Amino acid sequence: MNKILFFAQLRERLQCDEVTLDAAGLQVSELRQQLAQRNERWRKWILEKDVLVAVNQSLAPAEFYIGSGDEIAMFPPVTGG
Amino acid sequence: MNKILFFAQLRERLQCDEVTLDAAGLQVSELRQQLAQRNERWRKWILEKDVLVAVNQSLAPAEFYIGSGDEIAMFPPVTGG
Amino acid sequence: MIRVQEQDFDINQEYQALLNNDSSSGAVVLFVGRVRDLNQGHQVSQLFLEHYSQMTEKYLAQLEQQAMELWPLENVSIIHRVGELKLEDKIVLVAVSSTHRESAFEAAQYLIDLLKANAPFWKKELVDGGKNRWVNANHKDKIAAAQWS
Amino acid sequence: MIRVQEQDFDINQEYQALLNNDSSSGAVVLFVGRVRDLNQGHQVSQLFLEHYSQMTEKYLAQLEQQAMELWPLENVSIIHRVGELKLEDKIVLVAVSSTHRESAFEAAQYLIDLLKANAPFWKKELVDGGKNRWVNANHKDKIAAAQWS
Repeated sequence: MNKILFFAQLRERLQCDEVTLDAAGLQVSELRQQLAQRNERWRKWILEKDVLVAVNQSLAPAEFYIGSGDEIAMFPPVTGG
Repeated sequence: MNKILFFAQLRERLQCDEVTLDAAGLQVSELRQQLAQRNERWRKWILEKDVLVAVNQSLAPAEFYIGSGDEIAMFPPVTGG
Repeated sequence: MIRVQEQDFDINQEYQALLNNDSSSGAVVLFVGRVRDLNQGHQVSQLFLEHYSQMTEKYLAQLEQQAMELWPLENVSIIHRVGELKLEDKIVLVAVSSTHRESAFEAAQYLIDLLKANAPFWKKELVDGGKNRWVNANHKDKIAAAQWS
Repeated sequence: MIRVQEQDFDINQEYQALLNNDSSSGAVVLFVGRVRDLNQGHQVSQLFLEHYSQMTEKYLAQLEQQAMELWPLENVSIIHRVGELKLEDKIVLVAVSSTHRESAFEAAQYLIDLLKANAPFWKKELVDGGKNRWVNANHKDKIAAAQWS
């Protein structure tokens, strides 16, 4: 199974801190597609907006394959510093 | 009359902190020529070495005309910071 | 040295820690980012900094490592605050020591440029006397980071 | 703010003074130059800093003015020490505050590059266990200053 964490405005818009599901074997882009099917709100915020994805705390490209147990995080462009 | 101040290794080599003479109407380069005539030591350190000249506390080029009462300073390239 | 913390930091203490027993650094560059009153056209009165805690320290440690490989540095410190911040509060410190100033300046700019583009922090501002607003990522910051790659 | 002085300075105090009542500076860059152990191939144990006192503050004030005209800065501080300095002592502080970091970094580099090339300070080192040696002007420093003109 995989934990998927959401941050900042993405977390607020989805009204969700995290979900747990089995994403092993999916590419990052496929996981986004799958989450987008939940409803219109998810489609808009997960798929249409600029979303960064980290796998095991490192930024991962769309074609990256998720492994069993990997920690996934999705978030908007960062604004620290 | 004009005060001419010497600094750092130039002051040490000339064994002189300052001299007073009338340099009004001379160009900076002419004043150097004149001081160089004092003796071999002065010729070497005032003329042959890299010497910067300030007139009234601002760096002045070789062709700058010295005025009556101007404060002149001569020193080696600076090494602060 | 990497720290992500709620409390403020003391610049003198961080300067001392950076240079502890170091006689060979002739140059130290410190960058401090602060909460300022006007941002993206809004009057800011307060800031909340969210972060992805498992990732921030990991990313900043990698960044420090990269800078040490790219320039001949003696030492690097990065401190980033999270949580509630007031106007004029310090947000971030990037401190670099090196024998010569060129590498210290370049590395400090590299570190803050990459931090702003990639480290998982998000700013939520209290603006215009009551509204909450997530800060938009700045296109200029993406360009600044891209110039290093 | 310009100061030429024998005593040490406190970085926190200078940070506070630079930013007194300033809510619009989002970026502060501080450069500190220190006495380091190895210089131009010699082992340094002490430093004496001579200056042309009537000219140093005048030149540094002009330099500060120039930087304020070239970049949108909020404030600038330059402190340079003179007299006897020990290994690891701070020699110079250049501090710049600005709304954005690009101008703060550029102006700080400009100020230290021009100071090193033009401000009438001279370093005499105590080296290799007893000899006195005037530091040679550095060709690299001339190039660094020339790039701004």
